[in-house]
Parts: sequence; C-alpha cells; structure tokens
Amino acid sequence: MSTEQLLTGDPVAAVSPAAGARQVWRRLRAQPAALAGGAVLVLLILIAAAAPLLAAAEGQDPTTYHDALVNSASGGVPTGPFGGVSGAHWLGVEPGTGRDLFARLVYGAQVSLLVSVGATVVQVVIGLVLGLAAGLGNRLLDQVLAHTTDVMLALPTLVFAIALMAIVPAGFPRPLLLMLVIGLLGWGGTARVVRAQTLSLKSLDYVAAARLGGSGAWRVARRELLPSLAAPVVTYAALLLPSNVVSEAGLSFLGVGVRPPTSSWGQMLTSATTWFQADPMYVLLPSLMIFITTLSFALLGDAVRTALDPRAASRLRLGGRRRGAAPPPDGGAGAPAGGTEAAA
Amino acid sequence: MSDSASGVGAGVSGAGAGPGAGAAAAPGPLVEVRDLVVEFPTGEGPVRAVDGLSFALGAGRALGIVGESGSGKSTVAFGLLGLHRDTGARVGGSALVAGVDALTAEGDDLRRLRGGLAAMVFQDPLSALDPYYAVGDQIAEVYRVHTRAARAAARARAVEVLDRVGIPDAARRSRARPHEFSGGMRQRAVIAMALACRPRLLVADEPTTALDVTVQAQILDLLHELRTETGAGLLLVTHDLGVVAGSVDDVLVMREGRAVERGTVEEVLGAPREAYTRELIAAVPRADVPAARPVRTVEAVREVRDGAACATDAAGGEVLLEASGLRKEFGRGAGLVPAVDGVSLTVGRGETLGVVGESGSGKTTLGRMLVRLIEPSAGGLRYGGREIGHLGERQLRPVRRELQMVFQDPVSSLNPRRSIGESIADPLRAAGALDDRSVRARVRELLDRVGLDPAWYDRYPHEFSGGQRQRVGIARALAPEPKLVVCDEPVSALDVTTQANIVGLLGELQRELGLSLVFIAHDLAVVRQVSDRVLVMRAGRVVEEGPADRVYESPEHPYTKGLLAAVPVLDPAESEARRLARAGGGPAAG
Amino acid sequence: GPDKGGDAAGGGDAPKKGGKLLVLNQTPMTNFDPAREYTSGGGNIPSLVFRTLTTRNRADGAAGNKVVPDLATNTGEPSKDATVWTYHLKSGLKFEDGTPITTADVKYGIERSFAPELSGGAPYLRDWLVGAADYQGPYKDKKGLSAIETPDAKTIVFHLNKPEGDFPYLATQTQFTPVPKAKDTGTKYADHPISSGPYEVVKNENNGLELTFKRNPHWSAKTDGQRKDYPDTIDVKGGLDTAVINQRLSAGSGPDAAAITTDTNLGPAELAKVTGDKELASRVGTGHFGETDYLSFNPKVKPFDNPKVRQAIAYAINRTSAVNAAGGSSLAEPATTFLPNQAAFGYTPYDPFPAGKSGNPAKAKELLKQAGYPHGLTITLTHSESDANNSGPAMASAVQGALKAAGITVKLDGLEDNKYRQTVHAVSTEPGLFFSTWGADWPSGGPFLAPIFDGRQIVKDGSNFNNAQLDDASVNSTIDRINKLTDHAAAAKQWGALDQQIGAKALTVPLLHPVYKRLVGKDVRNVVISDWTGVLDISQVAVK
Amino acid sequence: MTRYLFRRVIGALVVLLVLSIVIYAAFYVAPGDPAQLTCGARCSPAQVEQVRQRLGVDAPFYLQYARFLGGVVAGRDFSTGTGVLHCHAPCLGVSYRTSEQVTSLIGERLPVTASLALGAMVLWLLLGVGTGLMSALRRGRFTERALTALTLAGNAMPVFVIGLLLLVLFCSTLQWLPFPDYVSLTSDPQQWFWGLLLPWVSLALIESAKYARLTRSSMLETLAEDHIRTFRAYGVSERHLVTRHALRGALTPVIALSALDLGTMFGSAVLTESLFGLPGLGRLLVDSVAQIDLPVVVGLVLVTGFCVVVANAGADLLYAVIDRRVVLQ
Ligand SMILES: Nc1ncnc2c1ncn2[C@@H]1O[C@H](COP(=O)(O)OP(=O)(O)OP(=O)(O)O)[C@@H](O)[C@H]1O
Ligand SMILES: Nc1ncnc2c1ncn2[C@@H]1O[C@H](COP(=O)(O)OP(=O)(O)OP(=O)(O)O)[C@@H](O)[C@H]1O
Ligand SMILES: [Mg+2]
Ligand SMILES: [Mg+2]
Repeated sequence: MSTEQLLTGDPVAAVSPAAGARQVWRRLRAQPAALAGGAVLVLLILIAAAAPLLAAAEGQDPTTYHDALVNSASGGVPTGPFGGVSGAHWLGVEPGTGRDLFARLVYGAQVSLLVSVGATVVQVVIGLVLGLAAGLGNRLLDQVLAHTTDVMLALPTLVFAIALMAIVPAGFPRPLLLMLVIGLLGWGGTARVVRAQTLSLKSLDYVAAARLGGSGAWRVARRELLPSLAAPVVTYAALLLPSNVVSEAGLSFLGVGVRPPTSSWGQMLTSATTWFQADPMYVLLPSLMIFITTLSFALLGDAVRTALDPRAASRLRLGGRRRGAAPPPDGGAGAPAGGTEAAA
Repeated sequence: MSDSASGVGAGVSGAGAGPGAGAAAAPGPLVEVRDLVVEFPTGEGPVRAVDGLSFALGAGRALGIVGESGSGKSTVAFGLLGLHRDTGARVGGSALVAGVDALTAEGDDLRRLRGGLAAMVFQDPLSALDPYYAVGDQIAEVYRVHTRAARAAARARAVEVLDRVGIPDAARRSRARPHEFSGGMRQRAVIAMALACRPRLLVADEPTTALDVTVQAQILDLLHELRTETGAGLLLVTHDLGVVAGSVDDVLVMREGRAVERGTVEEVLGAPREAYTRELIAAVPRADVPAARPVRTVEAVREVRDGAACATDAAGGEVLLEASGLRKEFGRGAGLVPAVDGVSLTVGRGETLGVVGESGSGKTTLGRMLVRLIEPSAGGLRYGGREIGHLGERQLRPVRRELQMVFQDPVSSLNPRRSIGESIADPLRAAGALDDRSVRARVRELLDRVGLDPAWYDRYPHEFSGGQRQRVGIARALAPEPKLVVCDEPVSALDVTTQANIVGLLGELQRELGLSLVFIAHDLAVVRQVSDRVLVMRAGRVVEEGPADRVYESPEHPYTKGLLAAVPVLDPAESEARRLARAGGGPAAG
Repeated sequence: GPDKGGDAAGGGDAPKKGGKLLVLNQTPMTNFDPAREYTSGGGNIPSLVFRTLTTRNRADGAAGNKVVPDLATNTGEPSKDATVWTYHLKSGLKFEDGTPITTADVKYGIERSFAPELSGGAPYLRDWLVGAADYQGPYKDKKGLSAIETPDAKTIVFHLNKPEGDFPYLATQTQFTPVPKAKDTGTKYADHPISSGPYEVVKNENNGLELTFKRNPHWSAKTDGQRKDYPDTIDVKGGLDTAVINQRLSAGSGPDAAAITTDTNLGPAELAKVTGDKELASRVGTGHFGETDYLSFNPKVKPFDNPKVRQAIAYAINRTSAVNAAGGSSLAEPATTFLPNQAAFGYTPYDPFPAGKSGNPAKAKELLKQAGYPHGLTITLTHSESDANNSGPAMASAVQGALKAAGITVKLDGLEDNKYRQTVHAVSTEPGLFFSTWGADWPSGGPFLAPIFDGRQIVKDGSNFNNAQLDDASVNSTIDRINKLTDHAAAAKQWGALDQQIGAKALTVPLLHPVYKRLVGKDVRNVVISDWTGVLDISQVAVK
Repeated sequence: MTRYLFRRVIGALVVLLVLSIVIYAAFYVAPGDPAQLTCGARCSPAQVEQVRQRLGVDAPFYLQYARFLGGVVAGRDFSTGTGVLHCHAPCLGVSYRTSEQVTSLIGERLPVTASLALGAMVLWLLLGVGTGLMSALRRGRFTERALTALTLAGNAMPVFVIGLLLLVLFCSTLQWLPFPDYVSLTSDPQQWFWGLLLPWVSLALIESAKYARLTRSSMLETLAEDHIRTFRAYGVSERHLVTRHALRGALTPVIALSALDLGTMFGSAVLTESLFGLPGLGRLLVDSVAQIDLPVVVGLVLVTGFCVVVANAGADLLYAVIDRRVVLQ
C-alpha cells in the first residue's frame, strides 16, 4: 500500500506514461530488496498510524510522568536493567521523567515520518524543478537560478527560521511548519545535483531528437531527462530523509520544533545525547529507528533506481512474465490494452 | 551442420582443446563455434537471437557473416568475446577462440581472450568510446592492458594506429574527445583500437557502415594487409555484400539466428544455392546504374548550373529550404575548426537532395544546422520563406515538427530508459492532437512500415539490433508528418533488402505527402537511387552539385571521380584487382 | 544546610605553589572588562585580576557569604543613615605595571561603567548614587560623577540618594576595580585590562574564548588577605561542550588532571557513576548559589487575576517532576519559598500552599471549583526553547504533566530564547504564566526581593522584572525600611518575614533552588566553595 | 575564459549584495532588540537608548544599510570611547557586543573552520567515494556491506551522537587520542592534525553516506553504458573499469555535492564546532544570531556566500574539465 503511494507520489515514476510506470512497478516488485525495504516501511507507517493502539496495548501513554521509576539522585537514570525495561514498560522509560519509551517511540514515528517524508518531497520537487530549469534554460535563467540557490545556501538556517517565525502566525500547525522550513531550506543539494546531471545529459542526441519532435524544454525534462536523473535523485532523497529527521530536532532550539510533550525521534535523539553513557538504551532506540528508516529507504531507492533502468532490469532478469516459462498467448496484447486504460 | 564447419577452416586438425587449456599452442582452428544458442529475456518472453549455430574459422582466414538486420550477427560476434555474461542473456553451446571457451572462461583466460587473442570493433562507434577521455588515451589504455608498455610508448602506438586508419593529423586529433570526431572518424578510432593490440582474431561488427567509400576501401585494405602480415583471423560481420566480396575468404549467411548458407565467397556470391541468398544479392543497389524511379515533376529534374540558378528557382515558390553561406565553427582561438564552410543549397518541395562526401567533411554538421539543432556561426537559412537561422528555441517551436532528422548514431539518439514505442510516440503526444489509443495505433503502423514488429512497442533500445535501432530512428522522424527530413546515414546499418524497403518507404511518403529529403550517406549507390540532386562535400565545402545522374555519369570534380572509383563491387575477383591497383599508389600501411 | 562536599576534594596535602591550572568552561569570558561584568556573572575568574574595595570571604559554605575588605581597609564606614559611605585604601597597592593604585583609579573605574560603550553591569550604582541616573560616563561627560569624592589618594566617599545598608556588598562588584585612566583604551580595554590582583592577562584570544593568566609580580599577598597565587599560570578555555568538559574532567588525562570548571555541572553519566565510584565522588564539589527558579503569574491576564486559580496551580505543582526536569535531586532542591534556602538571605521556611512531594491535585480541583471552574480549565504556559535556565521544554512538560492531574490543561507556547526573554520582560507583551529565574546579586534579601516585588521597580517601557506588577504600598515601605539597616543579620530576618508575606499572595510558584555539583581534576587541591558563588573559588585552587 | 570569470565575479557580487539585504531585512522583521541585549538585562530605558544611538540602530533600516555599504566601499570610523577606531575598506562594521572589527573576528576564526571543512571533506570523499567504488565493484561482499551499513548508520545519526561516541571511546576510555583542541596549522602541524582528527572523522562518517550512495548509483549507471562494454571487451579489468571509466561519469553529482557541502560548511558546522570546542565561524554565527549582533552575522553570511559562490564556480569549472561536452556559461 505504502510502497505504491511512494511510487505514484514519486515524481520519477509519474513521468513515464502509464505503460512505462506499470513496467517500472512490475520490475520493482520483482526485487527482493524492494520488497524488504517496502515491507519495513509499511511496518513503520503502520506503527505510526497505530501508535495509540500500540501504546494502549502496552497500557501506557507517552506523556505520563513516572517519577518513581527514575533515580532522582543520580540525575534521573531509570531504575532497573536496560533503562527500566519491565512488563509494564516494554522498552523502559525515559530518563529524567519516567515517561514510557515504547509509547514515545511509536508516537514519535508520526511526527518524524510525516515531517521527514514531507520535507524530502518538498526538497526533491523544488530541487528537481529548479535544477532542471537551470540546466535546460538559457544562460540568464541558469545564472538567476544559480544565484538564487547560492543565496539560499548561504543564508543560515538560523536567520531564516527566526525571520520565518516572525512572519508565520503562532497558530500555524507545527508539523507543517517544520516540513516547510526543512523543505524550503534543504533543496540546494538536489538542485545542484540535478543541474549538474542535466548539463551532462542535455548534449545527448536523444534530447535533440525530442526537441525536434516539438517537445518544449519542460516536456524534454519530464520525458527524457527525469528517468535518467532518477538514479541520483532517488538515491539522494533516500539519504535526505534521515538528515531531515535530525533537522527536525535541531529546529526546536529555534522555536519551530514540535511542541512538548509531543515526541519525535529527532527530539528523543537530541535529548538522549547526554545520556548515552548513563542510559545507552535511550540513545539506541531512536537511533535504531532512524537507521531502520534510512536503510529501508536506501533499499527502496536502489530498487527504484534499478527498476527505472531497463538495462539493469534485464541484467537481473526482472520484469519477465514468468521466468523460464513460455509467455502466455495473450501476453502481448495485455500490456498495451492495460496501458491505454490507465492513461485514459 | 558440423560438416561444413570443418570445411571452411584452413588449418583444421581435429577438435579444439578444452577450456582452460593453454591457448598459445592451441592445435584446433582459431575459432570453433558449436551449437551456439543465445536467448534474451524480454517483457514479452525470451527472444532466441542465435539458434544452434556452428562454424569454424582457421588462423589467418577471413569469414564474413552476412544476413538481414536482426538475424543475430552481432549476437554471435558478442559471444566470441564472452560479452553476454552479466547481461541477463542465456547462452548455450560453446565458442572456442584459440582454445579458450569464450562462454565459460574466467579470470586471466578471459582477460587474455579479450583484446589479446580477439579484438572487437563495435557496431555503434559513438557509444563505443568513453566520452570523457581523449581518443588517443583510450587506445593507449587498452594497448597497455595487453602489452604493459610504458605510457609514452602506448600513446605513440595510439597515434600510429590512428594514422593508419586514416585519421588526418593523428597526433593532434588523438587528443580530441569522441564528440569532437565525426561519425566516420569515430568508427576509424574504434578500428584503430582493435588494431593496436595486434590480436589473433579480429571481430569486426559492421566496421565500415559509417565510412565513405574511399575510407571504406582504405580500411578494408588495411584489414586485408593485416591479415596477410600477421596471420590474424578476421570475422567480418556486415550487411554489405560488396564489402564481403572484397575482404573475406568464406561467407556465412544468417537468417533468424540460423545459418542459411555457407561456403567460399566465390561460391556464395557467384552461385548462391539458397533462394534467400539470391534475393539478397539481387537487392544490392548499384551506383553505376540510374535509379528506376517514377518520373518526378518538372521542377525536380531541373538543371542546376550554379548558385544563381538556385536563387531563381527559389523565386518560383517551390523552394522549401534555402541555405546561403552556412558556416559552423567548433572550438576557439587556435583550435578553431570550420566544420562547414560556406555552404549554399536549396531543397525543393518533394525533392530529395543527396549529400555525399568523405568522412568528416561536415555532412552531419550541415544536416544539424538545416534542422536548426545547432545555430550556424554565419549564413542564412530560410524555411518556407522565413529566416530561421538564428531564431531562439521559442520562436522555432512552430516549425520544429516540420523539420526532422534521422540521426547518424542510432544508439545515442534513443533514450535508453524509454521504450521505443514511447520514443516514437513522443512527437505525437507532444502535439496533443491524438488520444492515447490513436497514438499507439499510429506508432504501431509506423513500426510496421519500417519493418519492425508492432508488438515491440514496449521494448527498450538495448533489446534491438543495430539495424533495428536505425529503423526506430526513421519511424520517429516520420511520426510528426514532417515536411522535410534530414536523413543522416539512415540505412547504413541495414541489409540490402531492408534498405530497399526503407528507400521504398521514403519514396512513397515523398509521393504521398510531398516530403522533402536531405539524404546524407556514404553509400554512393543508395544516394544515386534516391536522390534527384546530389551535393558532394569535402572539408566543409561543396565541391560539386548537380542532378544525380549527371554527377554519377560525368563527374566534374576529381574528388567525385575518386569517390565513384572506390565503390566496392560484388565480384570478388574484380575487388581483388582493384585492391592491387590501389596498393600501388595507396597510403603505405606502416 | 550547605554541603561540605567541596572539602573532600584534595583535602589531603597542603597546597603548593607552581604548576598550571586549566579551566574548562562552556561560556567564554567575553568582554573581560571590569566595567562590563555583571555582579554574579563574572564573579570568579575576574577576581584573579580585578581587586575591588570589598570582596567576598573566601571560605567554604555559609562563611563565604560574608563581605570582607579587599583594597579597602574595612568594609566601609557608613554615615548614620547609611547614605554616605567612606573607604580608605590599604597601602602598598600596585597595578601590574608597578604604578600605585589610588582612589582616583577606583572612581574612574566606576565612572567608565556608565559609558554606553561599556554597558552590561548591574543597575545599582545608577540607582543609588546621587545624580547618576543621567550620567553617560567619562568619555562623553568629562566632569565626572560628583557623588564620588576622592579627597585624597587613599580616601573615597560615596554619596547615595537613599539609605543602603548593603553598600559593602555592592562594593564587591567589578565596577569598583581601579582602572588607570592613562591606560584606558575604551572598548579595547577588555583585551588587556590592567591587573590589580595576583594574576595578569597575558593572552586573550577570540575575545575571551581563551585566556591565559600568569602571576602579577606587583601583587603582594601582604595586601590581600583573600586571594592565593598557587599555580604559575592559569589557562581558561571557553566554548566547550558540557559533556566534553565532564568527560575531560573525569578522565583527567594529561593537562586535564589539573583542570576545573566554573560553570558546568555533572552530567547524568557522572552522576550515575558517583555513588559507586569513590575516587570520582571525592572529586565532586557541591555548591549552593542563591537562586530560585519559579513560575511567574501575570495577574493582569485572565484567569490568573483570580487568586484561587493561582493557588490551585500552586497546589497542583509536582516538585519531584520539576526537580527531575532540572537534573534530579543532586542538582536541585524543591523550593517553597521565594528566598533561597540560606541564612544570609533571611531564609524562613514556609509553604503557603502545601503540595507535598508530588502535588495535591484534590486541593487544586477544589480551589478551581471555588474559582468557578468546576470542569477544569485550559491555560497557556509560555516557555523558552532553551532548557538552560530550567525554563525550557523539559520543565514545561513537567508542569504540564502535573497540572493535568488537577484537571488543568496546559497548552505550551515555546519561544526562541531571545524572543522569550523579550516577551516576558516587557509589560506590554507579558504572558499570563511563564518561567522565571532569579539569582542573587549578593547574598542578601534586598537584591532578591526588591527587583521582583518593589512597585517602584516596574519598568513600563523597558526590561521589567516585577512580573506580577505588584505595587503594594506596605511592601514598598517595608523594603525601604530594611534597606536602611546596616546590620546584615537583622536585615535578613526582616527580609524573611517579607518573603513570607508576599508568598501568601501566590504571585509566583517557587519550583526549585539549583545545586552546583562540579568535578575537579585529580591533581586539584584546596577546593573552596562559598555559598556566595556556589562555585569553587579559583583564587584558592592549587595544583599538585 | 576572462569573460566567463568576469561574469562569475559580477554574479558573486550580486549574490553578496542580495544576501546582505536579505539579512538586514530578516533582522528588521525578527524580534529582539540588539541595544537591549548589548546593554544587559537590567539597563534602564534611557541607557538602552544611549546604546541604541551608539550602535546606530536608532536609524531607519535603509540608512543603516546605506552606512554598511558605505563602510564596505570607503571604510568607517568607530568610537572606542577613548579614541577612534578606523575600519579600513572593505569594512564590515564592528560587533555590537564586543566592538571588535568584524573582519578581524572572522579572520581569527576562518582558519579553524577552513581546517575543519577541508580536512573533513578530504576524509569523507575518500570514505564516501571509496565505499561507493567498493560497493560497485564488490557487490554483496562482506566488507562492502559493512562499509555501506557504517556510512548509512553515520547518516542516520547527528554529529553530537557520533562525535560524543568517538570522544568517549578514543579520548576517555581508550585514551588513544587527546581531546580535540584547535591548534593552528602554522604553529604546530602535528597537533593541528591530532586535534582535528576526531571532528574530521565524525563529519566524514556523517557525510560520506551521501557520497557513497551517489557514487555507487551513478557508477552502476555508467557501468551499464556501451563504452564500458568496449573496454570490457578489451580485457580491461573490472577494477580499472570502475575506477577509471565509471568513476569519471559518476563524478559529476559528487562534485556538485562537494561544492555545496564545502561552501555551506563555512556557516553550518555549528554542531561539530560546539561539540569539539572549535572556535569556528559556525559557533560565532550562532552566538551572534543569539546576541542579535547584526554586523557579525552579515559578515559571516557574506563569507559563507562567498565560499558558496567560489565552490560553485569551481564545480562548474570541474564539470567542464571532466566532461568536455559541457560548455561553460
Ligand atoms: N538485449 C537484447 N534483448 C532482447 N532482444 C535482443 C537483445 N539484443 C538483441 N536482441 C534481438 O536479437 C536479434 C538479433 O540481434 P543482433 O544484434 O544479433 O542482430 P544483427 O544481425 O546484428 O542485426 P543488425 O544488422 O541490424 O545489426 C534481434 O531481433 C534483436 O531484436
Ligand atoms: N562538437 C564538435 N566539436 C569539435 N569538432 C567537431 C564537433 N563536431 C564535429 N566536429 C568536427 O567537424 C568536422 C565535421 O564533422 P561532421 O560530423 O559534420 O562530419 P561528417 O561529414 O558527418 O562525417 P562522417 O561521415 O564521418 O559522419 C569533423 O572534423 C569533426 O571532427
Ligand atoms: Mg548488429
Ligand atoms: Mg556524420
């Protein structure tokens, strides 16, 4: 379910007409790495969605203080082994407050996934559009965009966020604000990578051919360049994600983070720093979640990349009907007909 | 089938040594292929490109593999170098090269086989070279892999072989990157790379498709010389029977992955046994015979005496495209090269203008300027009465679809990540006039017309043979129903029957739609067949221009005369005689 | 009472001269100029270089809350109504360049602290000295402050506009440091201030990020009964990370063995280890600085205009959670009084709204019902995004959690730290409920209560600390009355009574008094921690 | 080439100009009063007003900006109280808080950040591109998987976790390395190196994943191209194919990213600098923003902007060197 969302929400997949997307989808499905990554991701999303249920199953909530479960004299280290792991608190409790870590972790998934995925989408979309425009446009456009990017990059997050806070009304939803701040600040890398690749790609004959076919720059970008740009962009985006999780935490210092007592992995990780010797569990949990997310996106990113590259796909023998078996008699007609339907 | 296999080889003495046996003293024939099967998986199930092929080739002998486009020739050639591994292809049978089984060899054996024992000349020269490195460096690199020569020595060798394949000013040109070379020059560079390593077997896949006849002759001579000098074997894959006639001892005719006929070149070309072979030979176009075309309109056969006459014609309103003093320079300062140097021409509505000329004479550059893919450095270009030479991309939009081009390099002109159907459909979709169903129907129709299976709509470029890709390129150029198509070597990789079909198709369209063509080709025979008028180019300038028959029958410029004399002939004996004649005064092979 | 933990550290052998002391700090010694230090802020390291008329007693615990003479022969001779204070300099006092120190230098030092170029000090001189309110410092206003007289090179007389029994305490602040006019370089003086103390600045990089001190040859222990000069050199490094400072101190490898910190508490890792690790425990110094962290109400904002609501919140508060949010019981003690829990301030234990260890939600609910909120209430708590002063998200969530039990829903409004301070300290934008911190300018009730509750200290168009905007005639007059007292012990008693009187109004909810627990390196000896600063006295430290 | 350079210089000036305007504007809308902060928490309104005048923040926004530009072009004079401090053109002003010249403040700290950024970049390029190469070459082997996992884990963690982990491990527990401390390269190269080693490693661990993954993906891309087949058919070893032919093609995005990271590093290595106590530009920036020390912030942002522009221009030059088909605009 989520993988499909990811795919269709992915600008890369959306560019090829339906038949192409279907083939890419088929090749994606054929890869164990994609399945593994997708499954983990689905699981994470389920966890986030079912956070209240999961916490209820444990019998805890993420905000209740358990002062008795921490040793106040030693700074608030949870009492008991492994950060206070017990039947009541499956993953132990938060040092200092005694709040249930399992509950905080699953609730944290909501904010972290939403903000990081949302911000990554914003970054990738802006980066792609501006990078392509700079790479394909005339000299003036390229210069203007390059300079705009430079200005954006040189502007410190700090100044930007502070100025933004002065403008944004206080009632503005925090996760959305976070998503926007991170997204609007972090597209420079994608834009640069896309522009660089575009400069290399646009000298190819097939781009010339597309221009002759009456395609405008925009169409050329979408149809001819995007599939080739997908590789670096998807790879890069998969890595933007974890840094966005961490950025979310960093922004709380500027007053644009999620409001306490809402938990997020980034926030947990930030406050865990001082604890990592006294209560390693506390650092380990959010780190592990972020790592798992990173890994699943990296796997998925690789798989998407492979699925988008027909040569790699045939090297790995992906997307054949039934491997080894003879093609079904209606095989030839099936694909185009389906494609027509999907495109209509 | 194994009977004829042993009959072809010269030094046959029993079966080849097994894989892993020392190749240096391999007692068997140089190449021995048995029951080779190659199958590619595709979206529509596996494609069997080679289907139980067996043959052998003795040391120092030359075997030509001919056959229609897509018959599996390149696939066999790839097999000999073990290039199917890791591509997803399933391979069966065996292919021994100097005792090493190319299909199973590993490690050092494989490395020695590749480049050391056998060297390959690839069919698509542009894509075969690394765009990032100087051509000379690339040659030097492969040379060093096999000889451990010093860097400087390897560079010297690179310049030497480049010079040998006829790259002018080789020392300087060796420092250029592939994109600075013309198509023909790239092809020669690829051949030079193969020669550099002094292999025992040269596998040449369409080595001369992009070469004009003089250079082609020169290259074929070179291959011949090499064979006699070093005793290397040659496996020549080509669709051009003329080339085969002069360069090989034996011929293998392929069709749909199987051998149709084999024998010595005299037998196969002189007295073909199979009907298929006879058809092939009959379809070969001839430069010395006027085209049997339907008579054109009056203006198409007008006499052109000079540039002034062209202008007068233009005033008549029939002129579609008119170039005056077109010029294009590459590079800057000292490295400035005028690729096209003041060319004026006109193309009338429904007319075909043939452009011939030696490799690197600026044909492609001229063609690209005519469709405004590149902006001329100087000169004017009028299309339908409107000056388009220096318009920006936006102002060009309305005329874009009316001016199309078939690109010289079919590989780089197709997006590897898009199915060919979508590539062809793109102009139709961009126009937005048709719905998806009609677009697909139209693309299928186009595929069918260029001789491709409409069911291949969803296949990707890498799943096609060289000739098939070229046809995809033609189909794409025709899709938007253009007014003028610049065809840059559109049929160079096609076997004669397919070639005849394509030429026929273009003629039909011309009649139906009044299409104008600029037909760039090195193959003088084809040009004569299709063109109303011919333009002969050399070093960026037009040296001769006139009605096709006039130019072919009474060429005025010595260069044109030379070109016509170099056209290969089908008769092996005649070819041999010509070669000997050329050897007298030709460039000394160093 | 004050913990004597500090004595444990290196109590063994007698301190020796020599060696190199390393100070590892978070905060750099920015603007190392006597005019620009705030009383409590730079109280420690500056004292190596800047001698003042009086100084704090360098002794452990409560004894350290005493004020003692420094440059002056005594702690000051007040006039009868304590409006005129006279000091005489000791003899033999010299600057680092050998020139003698005169009262003119002291006067000049005070005057330049009025220059807008050298702002940053505490407001007392401006408020107390006659005619000082509009004085702009010696750069613009060459005439000088007439409130300070220097009849001779050894005598200096201060004229105050009202009685101030605490003047000897004020005279400990660095603005009372002598500055030779000829050597004054204005804003550049911080790079190399002229020393009157046992050490002089030999290197000041990146504006106080790295300072190096070496012995001042012209200082003499004979004229200075308080400071020692055990180490040969002292290196101060600022800008370090808390965790790193603690790691370095506990590992104590190489030069870190002779290292201390003056501004970094133990982290959880060390706190957790301390109980089991004798060696580590022996190197921990505990200090109590007079400070209270509290919740502030703005009674002008609904529903906090209703005393019942304020009381309900005071009952609901869970001080265990609050202490934990501040680092646990080792680093904070629960507070029910506004005054710090030290005798010098006049500490009188009281608890007007007993909430017990973890709050009394039942009582709170009852009060809410009385106040007209039988079904609970939703309020907004404004907090900083920085946890630095226990006014950040950690404390906010703890308060939120505690009030939830009493049926009070707390919405949190986190502001960037600068914005937070600006918002809460401006009368026009002051929110209804927020965190505040007040630390002692010196160990006395006056500077603790007056700025917060004196109605005449409400600043309408500037930085206001009277957050409750309390302007109560009886409170004001009590403050004036106590200020007249020059007997510190008598004054303290009355301050304590005043505190209790104000506490009953439920204008604040005292949360906690922080405790300082800091590591010293293995080789550090003679650790003295007074209650005045709560920090080990750097002028007493020796290295092995 | 000269025309190209000329255009770049003009472009850079435009960028810097826009940056300074944006910062001035941002500070204009942002809350906080620099005079109040400089004066101290308990200044009287009158004192704050005096400080405001002294700092020149009483003037309207455009006038302040005009004075700033004037200083850049012609230099300015500032009062130290006892005398006058002449700040030569290009003068970026003096700090509100410390009255030091912005140029000298930045000058003192630039070497720290430059050492940090350059060293870390070398390391993360080595680690990142190396891992990328290895994962293209030895797909599925143990070392490849381990390295990939390491870089991914690095990417998933912020510097304050990784850095602290390394610190505790190598400086505290094992005591193999001294605690990081910045010593200038000129005064003691050896100590400079050891002092910066951990910050470099931490940054490299965090950044290298990006490079590793990008290198790998572009490499696989390039490895599928026809020209690679040519060299493969000539017996060029797989290793050589990867390091020479595929790498070249893979370098474009790597360069794009390096330029970006290098450029922005000059203002954004805050966390690393804080953790390791390095007195770099990032720290200065954070402190200055917190103190609303506008002149210093503007100066720092201009420096970052300059670095970004230069790194960018360098990247463009490199693309053109690597891929001759790219034309310099
Ligand atoms: N990777 C591939 N995947 C699927 N089909 C392929 C692939 N490569 C080749 N084919 C198919 O195999 C057949 C033989 O191809 P091959 O390239 O050997 O032809 P060829 O004889 O060299 O033709 P040409 O003269 O046009 O170059 C063709 O029908 C082609 O479409
Ligand atoms: N991008 C370029 N940069 C530099 N030189 C170029 C470039 N493109 C072409 N040239 C040079 O211009 C000349 C003409 O090239 P062009 O490709 O037009 O030749 P051609 O007639 O098409 O040759 P062929 O028959 O071999 O394809 C050649 O010398 C070539 O090296
Ligand atoms: Mg072929
Ligand atoms: Mg050409």
